[in-house]
Amino acid sequence: MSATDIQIAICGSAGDGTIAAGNILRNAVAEAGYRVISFDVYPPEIRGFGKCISRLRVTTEQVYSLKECSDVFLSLDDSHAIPHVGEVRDYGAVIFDSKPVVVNEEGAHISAHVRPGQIPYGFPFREISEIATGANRSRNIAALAVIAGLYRLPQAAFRRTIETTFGKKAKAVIAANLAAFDAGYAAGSDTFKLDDATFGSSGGKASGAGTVVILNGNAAVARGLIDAGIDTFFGYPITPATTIMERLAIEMPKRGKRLVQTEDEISAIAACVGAGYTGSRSATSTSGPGLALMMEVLGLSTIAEVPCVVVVSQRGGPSTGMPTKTEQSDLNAALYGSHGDSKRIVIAPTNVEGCYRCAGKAFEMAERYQTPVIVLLDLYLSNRYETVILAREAPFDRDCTKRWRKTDHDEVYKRFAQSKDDVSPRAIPGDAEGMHVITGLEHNELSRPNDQPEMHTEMSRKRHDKLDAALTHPDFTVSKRFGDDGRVDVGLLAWGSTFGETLEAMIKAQAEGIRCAAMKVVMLSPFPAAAVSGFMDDCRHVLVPELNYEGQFARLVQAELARPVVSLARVPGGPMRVEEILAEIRRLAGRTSVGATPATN
Amino acid sequence: MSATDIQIAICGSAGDGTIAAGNILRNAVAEAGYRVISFDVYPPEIRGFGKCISRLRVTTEQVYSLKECSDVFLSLDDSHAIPHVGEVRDYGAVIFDSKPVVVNEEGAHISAHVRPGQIPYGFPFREISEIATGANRSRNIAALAVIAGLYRLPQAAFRRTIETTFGKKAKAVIAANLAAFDAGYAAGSDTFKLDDATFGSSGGKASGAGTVVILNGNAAVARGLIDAGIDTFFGYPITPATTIMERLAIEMPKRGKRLVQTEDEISAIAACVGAGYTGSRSATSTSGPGLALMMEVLGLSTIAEVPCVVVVSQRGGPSTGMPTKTEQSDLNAALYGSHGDSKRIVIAPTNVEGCYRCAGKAFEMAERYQTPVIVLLDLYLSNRYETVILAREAPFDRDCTKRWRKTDHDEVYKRFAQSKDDVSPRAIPGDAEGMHVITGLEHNELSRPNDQPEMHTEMSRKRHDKLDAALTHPDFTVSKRFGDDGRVDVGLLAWGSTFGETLEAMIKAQAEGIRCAAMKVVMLSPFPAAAVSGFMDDCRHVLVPELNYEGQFARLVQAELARPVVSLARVPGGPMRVEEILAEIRRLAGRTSVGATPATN
Amino acid sequence: MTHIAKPVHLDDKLEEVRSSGRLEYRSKALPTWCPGCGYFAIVDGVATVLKDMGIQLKDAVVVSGIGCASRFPFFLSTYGIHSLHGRVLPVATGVKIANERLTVIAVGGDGDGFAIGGCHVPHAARRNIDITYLLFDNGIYGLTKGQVSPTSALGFKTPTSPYENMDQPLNPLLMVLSHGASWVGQAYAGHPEHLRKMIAMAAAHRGFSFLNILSPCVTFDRTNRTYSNLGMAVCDLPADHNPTDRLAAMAIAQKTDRPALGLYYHTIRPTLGDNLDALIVKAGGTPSPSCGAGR
Amino acid sequence: MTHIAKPVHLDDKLEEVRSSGRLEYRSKALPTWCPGCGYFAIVDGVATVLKDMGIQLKDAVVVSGIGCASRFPFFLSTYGIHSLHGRVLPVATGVKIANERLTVIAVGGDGDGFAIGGCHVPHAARRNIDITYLLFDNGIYGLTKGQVSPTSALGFKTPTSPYENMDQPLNPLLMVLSHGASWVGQAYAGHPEHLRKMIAMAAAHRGFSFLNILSPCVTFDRTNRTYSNLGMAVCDLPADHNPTDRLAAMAIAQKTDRPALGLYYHTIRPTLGDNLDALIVKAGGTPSPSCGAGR
Ligand SMILES: Cc1ncc(C[n+]2csc(CCOP(=O)(O)OP(=O)(O)O)c2C)c(N)n1
Ligand SMILES: Cc1ncc(C[n+]2csc(CCOP(=O)(O)OP(=O)(O)O)c2C)c(N)n1
Ligand code: SF4
Ligand code: SF4
Ligand SMILES: [Mg+2]
Ligand SMILES: [Mg+2]
Repeated sequence: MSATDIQIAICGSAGDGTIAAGNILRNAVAEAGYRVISFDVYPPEIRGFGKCISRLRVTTEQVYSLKECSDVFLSLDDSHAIPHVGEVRDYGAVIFDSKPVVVNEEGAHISAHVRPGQIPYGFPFREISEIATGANRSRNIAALAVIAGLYRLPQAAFRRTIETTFGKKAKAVIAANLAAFDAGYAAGSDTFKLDDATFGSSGGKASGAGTVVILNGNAAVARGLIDAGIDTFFGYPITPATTIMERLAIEMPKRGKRLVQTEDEISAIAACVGAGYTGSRSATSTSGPGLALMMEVLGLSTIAEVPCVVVVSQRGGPSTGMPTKTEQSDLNAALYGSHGDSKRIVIAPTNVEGCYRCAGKAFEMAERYQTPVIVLLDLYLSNRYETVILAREAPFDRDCTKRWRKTDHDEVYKRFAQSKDDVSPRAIPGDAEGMHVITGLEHNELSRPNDQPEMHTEMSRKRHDKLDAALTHPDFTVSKRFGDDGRVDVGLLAWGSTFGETLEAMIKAQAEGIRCAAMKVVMLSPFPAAAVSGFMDDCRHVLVPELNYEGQFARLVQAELARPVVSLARVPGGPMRVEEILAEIRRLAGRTSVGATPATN
Repeated sequence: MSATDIQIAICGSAGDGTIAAGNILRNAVAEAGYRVISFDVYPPEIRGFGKCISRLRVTTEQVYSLKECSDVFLSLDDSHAIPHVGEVRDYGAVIFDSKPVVVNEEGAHISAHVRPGQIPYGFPFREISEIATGANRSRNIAALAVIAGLYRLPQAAFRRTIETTFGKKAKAVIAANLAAFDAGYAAGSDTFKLDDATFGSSGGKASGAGTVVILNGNAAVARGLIDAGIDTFFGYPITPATTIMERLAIEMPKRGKRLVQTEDEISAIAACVGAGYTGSRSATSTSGPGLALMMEVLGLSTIAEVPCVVVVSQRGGPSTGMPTKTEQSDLNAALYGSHGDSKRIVIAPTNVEGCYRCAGKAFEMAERYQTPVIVLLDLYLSNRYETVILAREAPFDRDCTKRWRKTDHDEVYKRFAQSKDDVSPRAIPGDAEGMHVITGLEHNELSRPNDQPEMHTEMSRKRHDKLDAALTHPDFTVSKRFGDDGRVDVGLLAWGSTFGETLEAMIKAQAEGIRCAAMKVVMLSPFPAAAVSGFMDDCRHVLVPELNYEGQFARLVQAELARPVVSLARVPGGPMRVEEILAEIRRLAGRTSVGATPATN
Repeated sequence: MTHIAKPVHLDDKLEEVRSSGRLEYRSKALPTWCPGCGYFAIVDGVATVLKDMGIQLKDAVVVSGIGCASRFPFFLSTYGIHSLHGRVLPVATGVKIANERLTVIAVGGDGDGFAIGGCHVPHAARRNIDITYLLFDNGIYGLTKGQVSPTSALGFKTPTSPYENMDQPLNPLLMVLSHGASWVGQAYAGHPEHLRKMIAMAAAHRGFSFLNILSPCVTFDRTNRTYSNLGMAVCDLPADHNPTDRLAAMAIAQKTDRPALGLYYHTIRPTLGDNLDALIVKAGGTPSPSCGAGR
Repeated sequence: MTHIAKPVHLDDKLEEVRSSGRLEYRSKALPTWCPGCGYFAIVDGVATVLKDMGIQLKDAVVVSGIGCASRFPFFLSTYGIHSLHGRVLPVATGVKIANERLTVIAVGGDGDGFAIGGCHVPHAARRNIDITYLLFDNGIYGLTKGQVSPTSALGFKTPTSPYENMDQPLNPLLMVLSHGASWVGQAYAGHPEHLRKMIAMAAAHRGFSFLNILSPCVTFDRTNRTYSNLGMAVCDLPADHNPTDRLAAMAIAQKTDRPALGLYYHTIRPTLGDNLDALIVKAGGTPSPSCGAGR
């Protein structure tokens, strides 16, 4: 194909600067105007000798996930890299250090593991670095430079990226790394080129549309919250959500906004509710364990109808589970975790751009519907980088509060006054005559405790009915269908990060001639029953791939529609394998599993 | 009908000793050998002037709930009673104070509100008390004595009950109350008898089977926990669960067992897990708000496979909600509230006897399946009294732990060793060679942190599969069908306290010639899919009555079976009205709503 | 069977309040507290102080947790949040951080603050969030009908300590001093005049002020914190007590058999709001008193 | 990009441990801590003390929360519970109440104990539950990569306090003294001998013993609690300090610029277990050391 679509993997130990190399490569390629998706795998320990893999997919067209197979594989530590060499496609390149420090015993060297058809390239990274800089500290830079050279990638973009990356360091450090880059680039470009692995010219940075930025999911969330005008943030650190708070801790003060690291997650959400009561746009971020602790206060936010936004980045569960692995198993808790009839809004972005939009829109929804809004990410989405085009004008409404304005003189303010859309006008502290006391007790229109059957029934109805409007929230995609129109053999229903792999699988299935469609469901509560049900009408089989054990989303669909779906629930701790979804599609479509070997597009 | 079935209601303010009168009447009638069901309605405030109603249904046959209509209605405070006089059936008796303290203005006296067909009886309670005792303190005793006399109930039983009730008080108090009783009884029996409201002779106390006791749901839970050998209890007060803890605080020390009131619910459940790790039978009790706080620790109990028992008595929600009203809206939280794939056992008794059994069986299940077990009650069940027959021998297995015994010398202990039933043998502190560290992290067989895909997948499977055995747990009724066999027009599916009203409705529907059956589902997780699905096969329509707004149980059924049900979800804060269920049955059965007026059996 | 005398004097009380012209600060809701509960004096005190300080109803937010004490906000006519058991301080912190223009008063019981809410007190104190925290310390769980609390006396018999309470009680004053609070004092519901004075001082303090208010639960505690027992036990702080000497304050706080009333300790240091604004300036931003609140 | 030197000396360390014959108390798991972390000294200390006290592996339960510190139980070969962030004390309480025969040691970090776990410390202290609580106080959130903690110094720059920390730190020693703990002491990971002595004393105490252990996080704190800074700052308790004088202990605990090491305070009073047994006797029951545990 003419369009560029190349995946590069870098594998080594944390000590080798593997992730750092990946970051520079990613930023430089984006700088050069390509679209990128990248995701790093870290070791769980703090100690820095576990395995790190940085994967980067570079394209000119929009794509939705990483590929099964890498085209280029760079080893910075053979002992870690050897188990992964298999992921390199046929005729793909395996690049390694031809003169490693320790002389490895037989078979310990990666070259002994390259399979026929894969193309091994040895370069003396360490030596290149030492010759160019007098030290081996820049070994990782030399190595990535080799790849840049091999593919004749624009040097300028790399040099700029290296300069900004080491900007804060001493001049000498920058110079050394630039020297290492040049030497590595030369070494790479001197070598014969892989015939079929050319980079097509990049689309160039998309212009008119907006500015192109490269962000991971958490950075996109932070940006979304800021662009939507976050006023206050209260949070407690927890992997993989911490970097949202860390980004905000830097950015919010610059804008005169306030962030407090609280003593725990209960106080974080409680402070959000206190702030929300005053009209402040307030948010918190956490992961499963923190969400579990927030359940009671979330219920208060529901019954007292106080807006609050909670961003949850899921990791492996239950309990402390697998803090550095991804999973989508907090859906149940997000939907049902609070006691009582405490329905709330839950939305889950499917890519990095969606993280930005959902974060910003969450403020709109929380305010407009006077309810808690949970934005569900997962570690894979939080940490994966994508090029995103941001509109010059932030696409968020800065004020969605239905405010109470006193009409006639002796009107008494009713906080929970009846209203056609079941959303009652708010007065906030400081308003001259809107004094009222909100409560977690059931209450009447005046917000006075009241537990009469009619009152509780009516208030319950109000709290539930008002949420339906979220399904048609302005400028927000609640659900969307992709792929073949009309009747299909297999319909895919997916949410969150897994939608990326789902869409890739759908495209491959179509390529195999299977009539196939996919629907992403971004709003999980309230549930877009009509849209999903309509989609299911078109499908002979409905397959629901998701990253949890219980098939939590599949169960949600069945609970809502009382219609059966096929659940593909897996807990690998990483993204779902496109091949696994594809195999299931084939099975449902009645195809004998053809080409189950890694597809080689 | 020859069999006795009479419902008596007493209405007044807390200051009138309304509840106290109800208690004496209840205990005396039970003492006399009748079966009783009773439920009191309290005011939410602490201050003692709100309305109290004590309802008591006296029967010779087993029944399942209170009736819509009372046969006898006693007013101790007309201002409170007037709104309720309508609940008295035609030809039922309305008994009131013919010489109240304050002379009421026109219409304020209840006699002005008795509808044609109801039979008003005025008695000078206060006067009777004053004449008999020289004070009006025993007014309520005199009043209940009138009823006893009216129905010629065995005086001895009442006198015994009064003696035990005031046992701790001064002799004079007892004497006064006995005198008031005799005077009231005389007054009652001098009056002409209600022809159709006779008490048939009681069945007499059931003997051989076991001992007959009269308990409310919370007392039954406490008794069940004790009879199953509870060792340690950790709890925090909360309505309506507090009385479980209060009962245990008295009883456990007598048996050498330990109870600690912790600083909050998180520490209560955390201490249960710590105690459970040592092999101690440990439990806690709470209501919705406390359950919401326990979510994270419950997840630890799940992944670390430590037994623990949590009794939850539901009240109106969400949030602080309606602390003194009943509801079944914590089902979602009980099933799904913890983050991650954290399936656990959830059982819900349907009557007081079931409270006893479920509490005791919860220990068996928690131990046998090494998992948290939630026992779901609601305020209505916690506070309602029923005569219960307790077997002489407690029907609970005191030790269900699968213990590890070292077999060969150099065997290393594997806490999570594979095993056919997916339950691994436990070693507990003190065991010579079973040392191990449990963790909330995903782990391998040795309980060492391990987040590899295969390991997490296998351990997730183990934690879920092992629970299926609970569906065939020895001597435990997971679900049970009542009513017509074979195909029916309407099948009722119900859980918890609401099953009582459901069954009454079914019986009435059958009486109207509607083919009808009902299934009670006691085990909600794991879900008895086969049984419920089989039942649904027989039903033209499936109706699911429950006390919450979202139809949480109906959704559970649909999530599990992907089959539609008709949800009858109501949030009155009190028991569901049998008439309301019946009306829905009629509608589904295609009957035009006949006799929608209160049935008068 | 219990007979509770009708609370005739309640209405007289409301009358007195009405005539005193403080009514605007009192809501029309008649307190649901038991007649004679110590809490009535506190609601009067706060209403007076707010009026005397010229704080407008619209600018005051009274936040509480759950408990009899926490019913408090309903009996004033300001803004208020009746939140969750134990969460009064984080909620109040959220209110104040979002809008520094507001006067924020946090109230709650001993169980609310020092059992389930114990995690939050030290952090409100150390951060010096500019709110006033009134602890209604009756040494019992009133709302749930009289169970033992973290400040209950040794030997106290309650439904959850039926044989006797053997857990050594906590000492809120000593604890909050050790958390580094910038204003710490104690008052007694039975001395309404002095109580009012202390509430005024606490409210006037810029930073976190903690006032421990000894109050009898007349319904469920007939033996320990009765008006008569407390009346005899309480005493004044030593005339020569220096309220800037924290150690001296701690020494006195240790003497729990004779609770001393008055100002134990105070100091002036930047509030959490001051610090957050300082960070904003450091970051090159411009602080604003209300963080978007009332947008 | 960070370069971390390979921890060659780690294996030597394990060798030393092996040869010292303390191995049985150390599990085969090589600590996942960063080379040079102060925690290594604590694991050595506890292993030695358990051995010296002749406590059998089977009778010891080491309970922790979540954090680098809380990885501790995996590095010993006793029974243990790696529980949840902040819940170490309630879990440990459950273990001890269920089986008094067990020696229960609770460990955790400053965030674990004094941020999210803050609700539980006062109650463990006042009830005098017979466990030893070792606080690994490194003034930072290590496991989550270096955020500010409740004991972080003013001015400390971290990813969540990028401009500087302006929250006045808590003083764990002073707080636990004010909770009424029956044994309170402080040690420093850089003085392993003294640390070991203090652990031994704390473990020997019958009741709740709290040992605050100052420990450097070498990976994320290069400026505050470094070995060199702490080494210069720490000092001994005054020779004439009377460890039964709580007020004196509080006075010294206030001097945080020169952390004094040693036994601050101790007293003897009934443990929670003693009290529960007393209640059992009162109720006419018979106490048993293990409440069914090991049935
Ligand atoms: C999470 C939670 N746990 C328990 C309760 C039940 N509860 C309500 S108030 C209260 C304690 C009341 O005592 P205190 O805080 O001292 O206030 P008081 O009633 O004495 O004024 C309890 C345990 C609750 N509402 N929420
Ligand atoms: C409920 C919950 N919130 C947050 C986290 C994330 N977390 C794990 S350890 C930790 C703090 C670690 O600091 P500390 O307790 O001082 O221990 P250290 O790592 O410094 O030894 C945090 C915030 C979690 N695991 N669970
Ligand atoms: S129960 Fe006690 S604290 Fe509550 S209102 Fe009554 S007297 Fe006051
Ligand atoms: S991060 Fe800090 S506390 Fe954690 S192991 Fe490394 S040095 Fe120790
Ligand atoms: Mg109290
Ligand atoms: Mg720490």
